[in-house]
Amino acid sequence: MPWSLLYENLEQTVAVILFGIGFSILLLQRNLIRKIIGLNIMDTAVYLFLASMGYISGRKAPIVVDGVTEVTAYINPIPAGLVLTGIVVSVSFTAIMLALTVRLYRRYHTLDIDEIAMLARGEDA
Amino acid sequence: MTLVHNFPFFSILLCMAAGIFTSVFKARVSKILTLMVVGTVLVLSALTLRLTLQLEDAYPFIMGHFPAPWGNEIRIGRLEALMATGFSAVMFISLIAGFRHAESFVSEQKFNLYCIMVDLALAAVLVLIFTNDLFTVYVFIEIMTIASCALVVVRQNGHTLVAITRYMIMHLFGSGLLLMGIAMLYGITGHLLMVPLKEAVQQIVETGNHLGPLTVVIALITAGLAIKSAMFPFHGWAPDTYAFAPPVSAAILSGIISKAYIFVLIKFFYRVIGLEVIISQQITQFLFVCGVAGMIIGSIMAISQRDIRRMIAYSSVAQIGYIYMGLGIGTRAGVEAALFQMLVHAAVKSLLFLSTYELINVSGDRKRFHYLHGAGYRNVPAGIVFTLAAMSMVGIPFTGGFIVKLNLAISGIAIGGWVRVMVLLALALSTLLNSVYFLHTVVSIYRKPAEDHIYPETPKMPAYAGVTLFVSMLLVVYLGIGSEPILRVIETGLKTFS
Amino acid sequence: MEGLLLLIAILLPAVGSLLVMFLPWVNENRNNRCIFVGAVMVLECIVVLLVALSGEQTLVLFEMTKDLPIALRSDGTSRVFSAVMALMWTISGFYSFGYMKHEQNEKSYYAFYLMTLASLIALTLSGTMVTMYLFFEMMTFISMPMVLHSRSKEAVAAGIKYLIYSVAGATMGLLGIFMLTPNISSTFFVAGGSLMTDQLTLPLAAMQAVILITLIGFGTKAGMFPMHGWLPTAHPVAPSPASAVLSGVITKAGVLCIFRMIFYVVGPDFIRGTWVQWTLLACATITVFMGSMLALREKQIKKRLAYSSVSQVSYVLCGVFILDTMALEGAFLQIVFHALTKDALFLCAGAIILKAGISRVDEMQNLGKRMPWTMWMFTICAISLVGIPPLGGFIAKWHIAEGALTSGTQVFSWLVPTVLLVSAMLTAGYLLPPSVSAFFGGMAQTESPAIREDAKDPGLLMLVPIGILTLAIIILGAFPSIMIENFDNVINTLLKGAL
Amino acid sequence: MILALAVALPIVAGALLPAFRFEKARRDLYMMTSAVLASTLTFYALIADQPAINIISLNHFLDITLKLDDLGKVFAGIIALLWPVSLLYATDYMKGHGKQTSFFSFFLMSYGVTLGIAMSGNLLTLYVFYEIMSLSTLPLVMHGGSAKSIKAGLKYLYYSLGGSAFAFIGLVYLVYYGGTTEFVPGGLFQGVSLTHSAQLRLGYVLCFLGFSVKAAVFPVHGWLPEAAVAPTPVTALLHAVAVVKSGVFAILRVTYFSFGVTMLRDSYAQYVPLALSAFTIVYGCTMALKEKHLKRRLAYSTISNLSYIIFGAMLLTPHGLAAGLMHLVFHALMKITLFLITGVLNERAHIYDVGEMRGIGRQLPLLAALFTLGSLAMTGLPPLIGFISKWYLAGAAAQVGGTLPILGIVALLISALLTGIYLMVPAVTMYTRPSKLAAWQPVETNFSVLLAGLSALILALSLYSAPLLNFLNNTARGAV
Repeated sequence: MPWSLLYENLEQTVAVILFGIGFSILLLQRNLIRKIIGLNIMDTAVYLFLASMGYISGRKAPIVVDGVTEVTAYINPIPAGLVLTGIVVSVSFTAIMLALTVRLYRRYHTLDIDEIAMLARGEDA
Repeated sequence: MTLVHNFPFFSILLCMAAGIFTSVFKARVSKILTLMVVGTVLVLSALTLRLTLQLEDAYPFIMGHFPAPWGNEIRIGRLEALMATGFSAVMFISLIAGFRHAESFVSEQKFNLYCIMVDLALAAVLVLIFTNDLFTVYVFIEIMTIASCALVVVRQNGHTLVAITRYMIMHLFGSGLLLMGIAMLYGITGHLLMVPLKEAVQQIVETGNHLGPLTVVIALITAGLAIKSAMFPFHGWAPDTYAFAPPVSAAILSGIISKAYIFVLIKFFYRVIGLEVIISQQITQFLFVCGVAGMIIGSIMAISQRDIRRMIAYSSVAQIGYIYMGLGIGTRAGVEAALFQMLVHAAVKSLLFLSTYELINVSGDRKRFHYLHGAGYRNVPAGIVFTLAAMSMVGIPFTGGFIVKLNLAISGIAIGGWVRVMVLLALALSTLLNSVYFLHTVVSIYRKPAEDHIYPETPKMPAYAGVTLFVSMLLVVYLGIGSEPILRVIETGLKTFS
Repeated sequence: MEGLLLLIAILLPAVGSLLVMFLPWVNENRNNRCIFVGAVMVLECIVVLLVALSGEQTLVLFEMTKDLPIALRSDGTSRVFSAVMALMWTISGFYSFGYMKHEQNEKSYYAFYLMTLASLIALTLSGTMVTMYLFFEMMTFISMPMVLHSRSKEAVAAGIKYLIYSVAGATMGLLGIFMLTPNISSTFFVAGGSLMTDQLTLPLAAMQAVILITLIGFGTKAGMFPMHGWLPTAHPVAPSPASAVLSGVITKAGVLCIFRMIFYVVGPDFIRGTWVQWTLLACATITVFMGSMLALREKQIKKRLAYSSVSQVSYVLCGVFILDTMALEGAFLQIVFHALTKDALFLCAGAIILKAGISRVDEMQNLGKRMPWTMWMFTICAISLVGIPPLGGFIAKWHIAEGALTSGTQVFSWLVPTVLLVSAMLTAGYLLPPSVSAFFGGMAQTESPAIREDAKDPGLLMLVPIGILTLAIIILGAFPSIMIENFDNVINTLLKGAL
Repeated sequence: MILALAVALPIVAGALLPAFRFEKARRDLYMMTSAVLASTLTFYALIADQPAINIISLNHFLDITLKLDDLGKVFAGIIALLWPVSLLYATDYMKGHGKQTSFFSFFLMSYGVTLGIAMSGNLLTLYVFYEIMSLSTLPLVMHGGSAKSIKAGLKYLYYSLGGSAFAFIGLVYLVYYGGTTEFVPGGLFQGVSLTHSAQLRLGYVLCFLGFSVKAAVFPVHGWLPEAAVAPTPVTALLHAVAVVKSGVFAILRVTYFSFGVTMLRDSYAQYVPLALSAFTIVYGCTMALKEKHLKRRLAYSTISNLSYIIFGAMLLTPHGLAAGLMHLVFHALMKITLFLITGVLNERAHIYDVGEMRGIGRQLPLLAALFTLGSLAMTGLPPLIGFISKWYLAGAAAQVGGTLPILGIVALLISALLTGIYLMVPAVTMYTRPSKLAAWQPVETNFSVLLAGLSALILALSLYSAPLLNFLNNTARGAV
């Protein structure tokens, strides 16, 4: 694969790198907050990827109505919609995760997921 | 277009609307409302099924004003209608028999919130069954994930919290993969609706352009859905989540929601990529191996459990393995068997979770096997239901499990070669292992309890719960005896599924 | 009805046995019982002699299945054997009346004594292999209680050993029956054999091996090496009259079965000159020699006699396996004389054990003075057994040796006579010293201290039977030709193919 | 209809038993009535041929069908004869045991299920009843409730279900290649030029191994001796006759009526079963010899004897099958008698080990005599029935010839010898002086009458078995 492909599709490249970073944080970090941050980075990477896919240079956003007569003048709204939805989803997920984290911290006074699992094992199921 | 044509759309709307309204109701009202909604969805789905059986082919239902490829539409065929009917039936049964257990975990004021989540989960399941659009798929998968998270986490318990954290992490990861896959697919085809997508994919395959990215797409989406449906070896989150969730939630999660993901996967295979492409990409072989491994290892793990709920949860991993093995066989017959197993397992697993909880209940809320001795006598209906469900798991004739095994075996034997050997051996071994842990449990609940175990008096199981359990037991038996028409629906439905 | 006599010969003692067991008149009073048993046995002798004197008769008892008849037939061989057995049995039976006074459980003893007789007679009269196998097994089971009679731990162990060996032997025999059945042309015994040698279902070598195993199996009852181990354990634990018949008569049942298999099923030609014959001869000669050696080392009287039986019965087998007219005559003679002699010897031993209270040969010094009659008869029998002319034993052995020398059985034609000779010396070595020490005191001048104070000759009830036997030895030894003629008739039919 | 009734009657009667809450006398009457009624129906069906009856269709190629052909008649006849007898025995035997209602409920149900196996018209039906039998007899094995019996029960269960999992593979092979599971004399594949015979043979061997679990063939026999902890009526009837012979019966069915002899003959699909059964014959006897516990000894003896039947059947000739069937019938009679006597000894004299049997001959002369008779018959003393079947087995094997059949004959003989030892030695010790006086309880006349009846039947068959043998021969000829 020629290197030129990488910088010609700069957004995609960055997205993939970001995804990798987020992914590794999610998997490797034991701290719950960091995991959540990793998750967010990962999501962001996906949105970047999507947005860059959906953008066609020279076209307009589909909300501009003035003087547009043809469908081809717009960029496709779907990727943008997907990104927007994704952001909403990610926000809500983050919220839930943080809420869970608060719960867990109140209960076990640590954020280390392995430690928590260990402590929980001692409890009655 | 008759009224019935609109029913799937109605039922989706009904669930979502009910979700919204329930937020202002009191616990009791919201409970009744939810039951009514689910019941109505069941009836509507059954009517839809009847309609689709009269129709030759599936019909699209356009939501909004734009036709494809811009607008959003759902597709209603026999298979979809069957799944919707089956899942809503299982949900209805689970709710009737198990709602009262959820009450013990959720405070009175917040119970309506629980009901919202149930409504949303059902809505998401229905949408995933009917949708024709990958975008919608993504959105509702997320909704389903959140809803099911909430269903589990109503139980305020260290174990549950830890389990749900794991669950969330794995599911978010899976969502990420899925979204990435959808994005890339859009990147190489420019579509998100399934019908044009398939044409585009066929073009890609024919021209050979972008074949590499297509493989990545398939891998990403398959992996994402596999994680979410707890396929071995991505099952790590599942046992704890199922085991420590309230019984209704466990029944819904394990019985219905995990199946919805798999149904999406089947849809993706058939309606987006095309089975031939999938097979040529050797994804099916990967699924097959994972399925077989899951059947065996899930069962072995289940044997080593001391907590009955974890045992049943691990058995879910094994049963999901059956489904993936069916998919992995890669023939239409294999997928048919897998689809049938989805229905059977949905029915049986929810029965198992519910009856187990009744048994635990009469054993002083203790879950270890040796405390469960004699539970079958303390709650006779639950004991009988559990026994029958266990038999279905083992695959005793006259239960659904037998037909599943039979169809899987026949579809495996038709392949020949090592697949045949693997399928037959895996089935035999899995039967043996299943009998080891399930029938061991059955024996346990009918054993004489130890002298020093004192079982506190517990309120009797209400009659309606017993009746419901019995009815669903009949359902399992029906799946074993009257499987022919159902399989026929699956077969014809799958034919029109591309 | 033809063959009714055969049935009577079997049913008479069988019914008698049941009556002994269950009829109150018989089993409550000792005298009544003795009279009854005696009467049954005498009657039985008469019936058997009638059978022996009348011509060949056949009786199909019933058919288990259409190709499995249970049938009786009185041919030459069975007439000889049945007559010998019935007579021996009766004589020992009379002796028991005296002897068993001192033992417990007389009732069951007599019942099984008669029952065993029934099974023996049935065995001799068997007309087919399966019938023979049936009565062979039955004889084992029915004679068990006689071995077990004292119910002591030792007796039980011996009984079980007896059982195991016998069943094992019978099983080996059964193998032959199984494998031979498809290959024979007649279910019934046919003199000269009915093996269809040209269309065997088995390879020749396998067939020969099967036959060898079969014969060794039946040889168990005859105490033939390598299945001889039970005999010295089982015979001595039984009451003396029982061990007399076990040793003198029942061992002949084994001989009979071997006889039947060789001459009536397989045919002597099939094994003549083959490795089967050599192996069998080797076994028999080894047994002859080994039995004598073991007897020499044994100090217990009854055990010594039992080992002697091992040796002596194999004389018969030597005679049979040589497959020659002369040797067969010898074998028949040996059957008769050994039965007489060994019977008498055991009965004497019983008398000694009972009256003098000793059971070892080295305690018999000067016993001759206390029990002259017993010891005299013991000595005569011993001489006959050793084979000193003109007594019966000599004639039998002479015939066997002569047959062997002229038979052309390679190395065995001189080995057999040699071993017989050596064995005769050994026999002299183990049987004569007791007599000598009994009459001449051996080393000691005084009576052995082990002899009971009141040792004396037993009563007439015991002496007369011994006397009859001794007399028979002397008379038959003097005039063997009466028997030889009869035997020749039988033998000629058996060997007609060869000669 | 008669067939369906005969199967359903005991099942329904058994299932309803707990609902009635009878007192003992009425319960016994109820059970005996239903059992005898079912037997009567079965006997009627034996005499007057009944049409096949289709109970239910699982799908277009799998039906649950009841049909009584000659082979089925053999098995159904034994079952219908022995079940009421054992039930009668059990009513007395279980006196003083706990949980009688559940025991008898399952005992009756098992009757119907076993009849179902005998009357199966196709492999699926057989498989269904076979599985149900595993489950319905499980509570009977575990009836004692002790940890030991639970363990034995679970072992039984795992073995059985594992076995049927493999039998299931055979079923699938049949469905796939044959299109149906119907039992057809001569098999489904006769007259068809087979391109799949290699696969089919594999399927057959797996199926054989599966069914051989219940038939207790060597590597998968382990459950049977353990299961001897069950109450004696169960051990006697189920583990000497019904359950184990169902395994054998199933093997006969798949061999002769599904896969067919032509395909199996002279291939590893014949040799493997032959070798296994020949080995089991010797192995079972050897283990029996080692075993001191009387019931376990008899259980090992059963293992050996079941393989006689399989050995005969796997010769794949009419003679072999006929001989196997004879042993099927005869062994059932002999073994049940021995077990039932043992049960009386266990219950009334608390004698469990072979070594404790001294002196029975005096205390219970009748039982001792019957035990001796049974032992003699088992040993194969002519003209008793044990000899007849062995005779024909050996004859059939000799007729086939070849290494394995001949080895089989040797195995038969070794087994006959060992049987002679492990059964005759106890029989002999019964007549010796007791070492200690056991605490005897009186033995009910019922027992004696029953056992004497069974023994009389053995004797009668020994003396006159021609019609039965003819029937079995015809059956065998029809099947090949």
